[in-house]
Amino acid sequence: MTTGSAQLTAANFRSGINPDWCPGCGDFGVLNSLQRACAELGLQPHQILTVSGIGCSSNLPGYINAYGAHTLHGRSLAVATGAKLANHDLTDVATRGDGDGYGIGGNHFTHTARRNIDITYIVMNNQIYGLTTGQISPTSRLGMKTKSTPFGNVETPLNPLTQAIMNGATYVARAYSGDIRHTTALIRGAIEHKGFALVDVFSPCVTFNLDNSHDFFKQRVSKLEEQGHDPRDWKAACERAMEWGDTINIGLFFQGDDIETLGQREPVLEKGGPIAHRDLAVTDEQREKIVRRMM
Amino acid sequence: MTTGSAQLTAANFRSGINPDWCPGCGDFGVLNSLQRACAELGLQPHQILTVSGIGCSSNLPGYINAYGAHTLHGRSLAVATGAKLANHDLTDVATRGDGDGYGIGGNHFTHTARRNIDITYIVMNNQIYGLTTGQISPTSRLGMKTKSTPFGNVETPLNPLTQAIMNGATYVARAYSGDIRHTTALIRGAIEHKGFALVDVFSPCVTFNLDNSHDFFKQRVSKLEEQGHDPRDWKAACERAMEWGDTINIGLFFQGDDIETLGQREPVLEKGGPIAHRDLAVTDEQREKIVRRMM
Amino acid sequence: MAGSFDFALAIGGEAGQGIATPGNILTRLFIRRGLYFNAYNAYQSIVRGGHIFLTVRISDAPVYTHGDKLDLLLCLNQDTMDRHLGLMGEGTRAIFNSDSINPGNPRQGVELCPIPVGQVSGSRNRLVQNTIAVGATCALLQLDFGILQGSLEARFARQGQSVVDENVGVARAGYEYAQQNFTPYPLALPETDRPQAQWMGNEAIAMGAAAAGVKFYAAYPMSPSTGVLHWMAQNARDLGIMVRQVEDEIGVANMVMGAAHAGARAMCSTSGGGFALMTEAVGAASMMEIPVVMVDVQRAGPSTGVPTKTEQGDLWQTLGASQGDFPRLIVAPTSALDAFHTIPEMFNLVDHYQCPGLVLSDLLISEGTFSVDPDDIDMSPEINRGKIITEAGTGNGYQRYKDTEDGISPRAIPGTEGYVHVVATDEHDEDGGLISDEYTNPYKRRAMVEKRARKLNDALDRVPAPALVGPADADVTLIGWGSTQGAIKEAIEQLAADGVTANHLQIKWIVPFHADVVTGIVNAAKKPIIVENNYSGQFYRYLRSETGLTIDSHIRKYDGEPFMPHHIANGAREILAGTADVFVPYQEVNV
Amino acid sequence: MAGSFDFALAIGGEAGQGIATPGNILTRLFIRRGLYFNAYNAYQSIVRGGHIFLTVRISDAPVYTHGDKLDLLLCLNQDTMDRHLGLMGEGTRAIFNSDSINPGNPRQGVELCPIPVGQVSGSRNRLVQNTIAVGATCALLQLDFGILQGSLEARFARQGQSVVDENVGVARAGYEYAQQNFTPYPLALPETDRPQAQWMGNEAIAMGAAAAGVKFYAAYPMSPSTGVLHWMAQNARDLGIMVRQVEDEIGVANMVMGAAHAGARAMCSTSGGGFALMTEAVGAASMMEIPVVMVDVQRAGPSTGVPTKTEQGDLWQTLGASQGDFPRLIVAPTSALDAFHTIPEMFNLVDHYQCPGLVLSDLLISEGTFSVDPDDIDMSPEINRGKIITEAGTGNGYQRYKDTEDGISPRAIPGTEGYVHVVATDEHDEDGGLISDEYTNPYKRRAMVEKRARKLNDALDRVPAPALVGPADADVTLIGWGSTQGAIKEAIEQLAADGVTANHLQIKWIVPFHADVVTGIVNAAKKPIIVENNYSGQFYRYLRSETGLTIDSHIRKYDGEPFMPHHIANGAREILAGTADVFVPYQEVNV
Ligand SMILES: Cc1ncc(C[n+]2csc(CCOP(=O)(O)OP(=O)(O)O)c2C)c(N)n1
Ligand SMILES: Cc1ncc(C[n+]2csc(CCOP(=O)(O)OP(=O)(O)O)c2C)c(N)n1
Ligand code: SF4
Ligand code: SF4
Ligand SMILES: [Mg+2]
Ligand SMILES: [Mg+2]
Repeated sequence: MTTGSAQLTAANFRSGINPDWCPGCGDFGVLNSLQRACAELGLQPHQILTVSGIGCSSNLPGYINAYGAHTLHGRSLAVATGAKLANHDLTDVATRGDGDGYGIGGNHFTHTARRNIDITYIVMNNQIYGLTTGQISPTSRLGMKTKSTPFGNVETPLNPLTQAIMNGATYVARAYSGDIRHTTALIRGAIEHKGFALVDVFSPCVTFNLDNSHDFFKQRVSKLEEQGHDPRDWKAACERAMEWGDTINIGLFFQGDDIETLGQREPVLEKGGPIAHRDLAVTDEQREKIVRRMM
Repeated sequence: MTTGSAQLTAANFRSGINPDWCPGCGDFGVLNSLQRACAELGLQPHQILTVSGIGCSSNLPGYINAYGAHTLHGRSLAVATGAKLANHDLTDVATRGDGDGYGIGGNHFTHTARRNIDITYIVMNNQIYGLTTGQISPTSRLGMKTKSTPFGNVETPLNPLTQAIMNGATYVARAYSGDIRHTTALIRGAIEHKGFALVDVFSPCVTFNLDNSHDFFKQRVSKLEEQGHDPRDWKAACERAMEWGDTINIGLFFQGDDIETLGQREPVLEKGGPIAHRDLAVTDEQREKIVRRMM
Repeated sequence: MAGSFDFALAIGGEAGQGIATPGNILTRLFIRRGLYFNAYNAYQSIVRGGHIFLTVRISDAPVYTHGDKLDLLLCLNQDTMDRHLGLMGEGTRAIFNSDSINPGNPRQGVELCPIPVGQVSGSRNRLVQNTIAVGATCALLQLDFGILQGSLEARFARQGQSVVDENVGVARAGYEYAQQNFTPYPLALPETDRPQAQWMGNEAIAMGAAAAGVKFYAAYPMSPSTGVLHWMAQNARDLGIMVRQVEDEIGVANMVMGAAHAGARAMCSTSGGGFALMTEAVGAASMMEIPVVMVDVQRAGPSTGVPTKTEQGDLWQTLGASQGDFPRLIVAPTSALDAFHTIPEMFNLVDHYQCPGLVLSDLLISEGTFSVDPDDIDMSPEINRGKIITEAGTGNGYQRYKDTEDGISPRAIPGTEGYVHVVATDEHDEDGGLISDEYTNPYKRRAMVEKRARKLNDALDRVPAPALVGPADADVTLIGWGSTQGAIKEAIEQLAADGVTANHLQIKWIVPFHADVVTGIVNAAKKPIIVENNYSGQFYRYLRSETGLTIDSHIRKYDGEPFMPHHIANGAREILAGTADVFVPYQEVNV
Repeated sequence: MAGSFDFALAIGGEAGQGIATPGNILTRLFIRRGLYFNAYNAYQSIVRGGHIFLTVRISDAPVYTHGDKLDLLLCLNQDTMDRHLGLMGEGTRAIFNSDSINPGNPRQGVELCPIPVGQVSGSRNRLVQNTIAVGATCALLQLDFGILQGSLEARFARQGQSVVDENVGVARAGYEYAQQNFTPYPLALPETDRPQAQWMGNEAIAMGAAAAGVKFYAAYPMSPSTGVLHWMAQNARDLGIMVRQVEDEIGVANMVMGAAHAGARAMCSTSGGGFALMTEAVGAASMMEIPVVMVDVQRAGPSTGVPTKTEQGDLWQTLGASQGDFPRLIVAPTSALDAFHTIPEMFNLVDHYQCPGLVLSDLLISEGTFSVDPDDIDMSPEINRGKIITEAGTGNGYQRYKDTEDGISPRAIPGTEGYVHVVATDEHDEDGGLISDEYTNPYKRRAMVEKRARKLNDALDRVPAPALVGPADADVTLIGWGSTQGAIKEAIEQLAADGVTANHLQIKWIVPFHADVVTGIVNAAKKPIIVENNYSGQFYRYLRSETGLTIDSHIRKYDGEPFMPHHIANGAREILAGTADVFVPYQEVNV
């Protein structure tokens, strides 16, 4: 993944723009971790494409020195898939929020996971709709009071990790953005992993979700790496992902190896390089074959 | 669920219209089973609302003597949810195909399941897009040759059962439409169950899916009920749902009890009967309260 | 403006500085005094920082826009001072915290009102400047302090006596400092004998729905429509309304269709991008003949666009929503109060015609805050559910899609004994049976297309024709649609002061459209000018498609900000002078 | 029709009876002989049963429609006989299996050709009647049996000699039985020296895309557009095209946008309901300035409608796709061959203008089968990718959305060293930075709206103006758009035979629209009549919105079936006679 160019530092991955997130927003930690992971992997900015939807978190592509696409709410995985298939040399990172990714974008999540396409999927999960100033998200806890649920949420939150595992994602991790070193390692692992990699990051919204604050997580998160969890065991992974109480697990829950990616299975990518850069002309021979079948 | 009216037979649930499915289509068995289940439960036609999307299978509401809505491709769960919340006295059965339900309708599946709304969800899973004359569906096997994959499908199929379990469905079953008695029992159980109930039915498309034929299933299906499976054990349920080979399990994989339905959690439904039949007028007292807050 | 008092103040600062609170304290105080107001909040899609600029215009007569000029500027940060001071004119004041804000050079006649907040309040809390500013404002308006004190007590009562005391104390300090150091305005704040209420446009829409008997409301949050969801959620239990936040707008629209099919009056609201996702359901509702109301609160597009800015850019999206030809109704209310009344009207129409009704609001209406006369809040409008069957019967020969003379077929609600039937998005026969799947029959197909279309034959009789307001022989005729009503009205007053007579045609009903009435008015007009808050003249293009009228003069705006009355008056003057055909005003205030 | 030979045969039966095979054997045989044909298949959204009716019209000169009349009816079931025999006229023949079909009473001059299939073939297989019928058809057309034998050998070769022998034997039996028992047609099947090829419209579209250099194609199956996906999937490997069937149309459109952004020429196709789901992406592509081509193959709507029937009902859906104002191109090809040529043209335009291009096909074009001259299949059209940057550079001062004079900003492809940037659906500044989230700036906003709109300023120069065909002073001017081209052309020939002169204006480019040219032509016309295959006059309403023209005479059809030439000729006659303003022909054949 490295080129001949000079090794860059995390600072080289800062864009000129200052994030307009609220002071203390968890998303700063995610941005920081992603920048570090890119630097550690020896990537160059032009080799990376970040694709986001719409939301506070989805503003991330504007803040990292890399190609970026700030697309429609809920659609970043579809756009990222198209881009990755058109140019599989790109390091393709979809970055977005929980509403964007698990709410409106849920169907793309399911199907992108089962295709096991080589995309890193970072979801800044603050269990709230931040940009729209505080309504429940699909990961908001039961009973949570928000502007759209002033008397408490009555819908059971979904569990993105068990979903991802069952959908066929081959790298499923959870991080807490307050722990940048750990988050960096998980993101780095996700980018290195060949296949669809989810990193769900607790990234507290300090303005609209006072239930799931930095303090809340700091007191609870516990690293799977320190618990001897085997990420090859999907059942254990699901069990650990379901634990939610005084201890909330973070780390690499599941990793499936030796599962072909969509790119590897797709014969059109076998040779000829990225399709985006192939010669557009139809050869006489190709034309001949087509027309013959029509006669 | 019974009324004072006379007990009906399955034949009473036939509409005047002859199904235009291909002879041998698996959907006949599903229709038949649903009609029987309704009769066994002592339901009256007007108490039932079947809601479908678009597809061969989705033509079902036209063939059963019950209220029916043949809605948009992929949207039947959303329509069914609206109808159920507007009139929770209705027996609400969403009936559709695998493309409709797990492909384009996948996001509604995820979110309807986690809400645990009291809907019976019957998916006629023929692992193909029938009505559009044979393209892969999200449940088509790897390598399957169809009109859209003439060289073989390269996308891993999804597993609706493990998905449903992880999404929060509280009744998850699989049937084979060639076994009407068994299918009837599972559908009956689903209607009786309070909460979101999936019955995924292998319902062979005899015209476009020659891989997964009646013979294919007849040789392989094995009933969980005969294997001592405990449907309260979600891990075992997932394991049994993942088995796919010489033996393919059918039956009730998972049932979660004592989980409140959306209707039970939603205070607006606590009293006053179906909202569709409530008085529309705003009382002076209600108006007073609203206007006071504005001053 | 017929009032004797016309005063505008603005509060500027950044997101997170709590601008809403002083704004709210002041507007409450004004309406209790029986004053009218119109407030527009210019803000950004960012939760902290950026620039927020709340303009509140007050009068003792109804006010239709936030106006053209400011009398008082409350600067909560340096940025506000830098952006806006230069636009303040003779006789105005600017209040600011001199501890942290540097005034720069005001124009002649602007009185700077620096308050050393730290010293005056004895506090380092950065929010006290807001309360100080409120106190100072009241002093400048020669308002008795006791009135402000009463307001503060009411507002902070829930937070305990010490909070009340602190706020009253700080406000008093600001009040007294201003009395001692600054010149009060020459006109004191008047009072009328009718206390007003206040609402935001989105609340008016939600209340209109509640009044119409909506029992099912669903939404996916999207600015600037989310306020409807918030009101609904807040009031759901009291009013027995089922309110749902759904996974996406497709789910929203289809859920609403399901609820409507099951017999509830059902509504949803969104903005343009969400509406794009709902369009397939618009066609489905029309084909299945299910009455639903969908509100599109327009914001500046295209695509995600400028989520916190206004535009009238979705007209063609509603006209072109979904494939094929089918009946739909479209209305663009002209104010918050009009929106409140329009929702029940629309429900009666969609229940009558059994088709979808689309309501075009925009950020200007929906997120504006306005005074409203409590007597205008009629929560018991006429309700007419059309041909609906909910009583058990034999249903002998019942056909859901009976090909009746007026195209309207009695609608049995699922659950009703004796009327079992199927509704379908496929073409169907009178029974609801699918003709495309059973056999394909061009005669039945044609009959069903005509049946559905025929339903709207008499629709024009059921919606009021737009009327020309003002002298018939005016120099110019200003034609607007939807939310531009207030700005055009005031522009006409400004033109009159200038000796230019103008009359006014405001269009509200888009479908059905009173083409003949409009054609008559335009043909009689000396100089028709179309005013719209978009780039391409979406209304003009629609008007022309319905009437063939060619109109050469246009005033358009598409920079995200709404029209101020003088933009339109200037445009009319330039067009009359022959210096412009399409006039696009420059937005003077970098809000 | 300038040809000396004009013959139409139809094969009718039910789904599952294998009608496609005899149809295909015959059309292959015709094109090898250098004949032209045009085939329309009337079918239903049902996999077995129902009624399928394939009409094949053959000539030694190009044929533009499936025509008005039948010379030969091949009945594969009783239903076909019952539906169609009554419409057969003097000099025609009807072939049927007398073992199972009862002819009823034909009109005077119709020769019934009953074949006792069981006895003739010596087989009970229900499919042999198809082959017998093909043999009999060749006999009636006085075709040498050897030619049919050659065709059958080629077709069944892959299935082994015994299958070949069986088919040849059965066909011969039918051939000989017909020779002995029925009267051959007076005109023998002609032959030209240029063998033709054949394609369906969807294949023409797919091939146009391949020729344009499309390297990414995605779709979700939807009739009548699915044929494009099938062709693409079949040819993906040979041509190095990435073809994906996606989970839904939203995914399709966004994937295509992603691939286009990454530098590939990318396309998708769908029908109206799928397009409704794609509309949000249309606005996004325009805002991000990503070139994509989306094909909407129209079918009879609204909503699910009649999936296997045709209509020109989605024009306003494309005009109103997505919220806000933004540049988009819209074209409606007039035939399969035209569609083939249009796709590469559209790609050059969208690459040039960096915006979405929408192509309106319909079932008539897309699922029709047509002969095509192999020489017309130019797979090497000009390719112009516009201002695109793919070479590494320093990118000094590079701005993705530079506010250039023509509005077009050089587009660097992700992966290119030195040009790192962000594209956004939010409003943005020249750098792609989000103005709405950083600070809200009405001047930048206005500038960007104008920059994007300005791109299309010279678009009219890049698409041909529509031209009037026929005598300038004709009695009537028939104006059509898109797929009605062939039917109008033939209607004009029929009118001429009647002494009515008509000229023809066919519109292909919708946006940009040559309003001045069209206005000139319409104003000069004696009796302009607009012909469209929909209920509400979608094109007329658009024409009027662009030109203000009022046209009183219309021929419309919305029963699911396409126009036959005589429908239009009849309409013109009635309109000229003053007996109709809006003429809606009756579909005589209950297909
Ligand atoms: C189609 C559509 N619907 C709704 C919106 C409005 N919207 C913008 S961001 C957002 C949700 C933000 O929540 P999340 O994705 O969790 O991101 P966060 O702001 O919390 O980081 C919504 C609903 C939109 N832009 N587009
Ligand atoms: C928005 C939209 N996209 C596509 C279609 C076309 N379509 C109709 S049925 C169908 C799939 C049918 O497959 P499935 O749901 O598995 O049902 P089956 O016919 O196999 O029973 C599709 C893609 C449609 N009607 N609407
Ligand atoms: S609102 Fe919440 S998610 Fe958005 S920037 Fe602020 S803290 Fe972060
Ligand atoms: S095509 Fe397949 S799914 Fe459809 S009716 Fe025939 S057998 Fe059943
Ligand atoms: Mg969030
Ligand atoms: Mg299927």
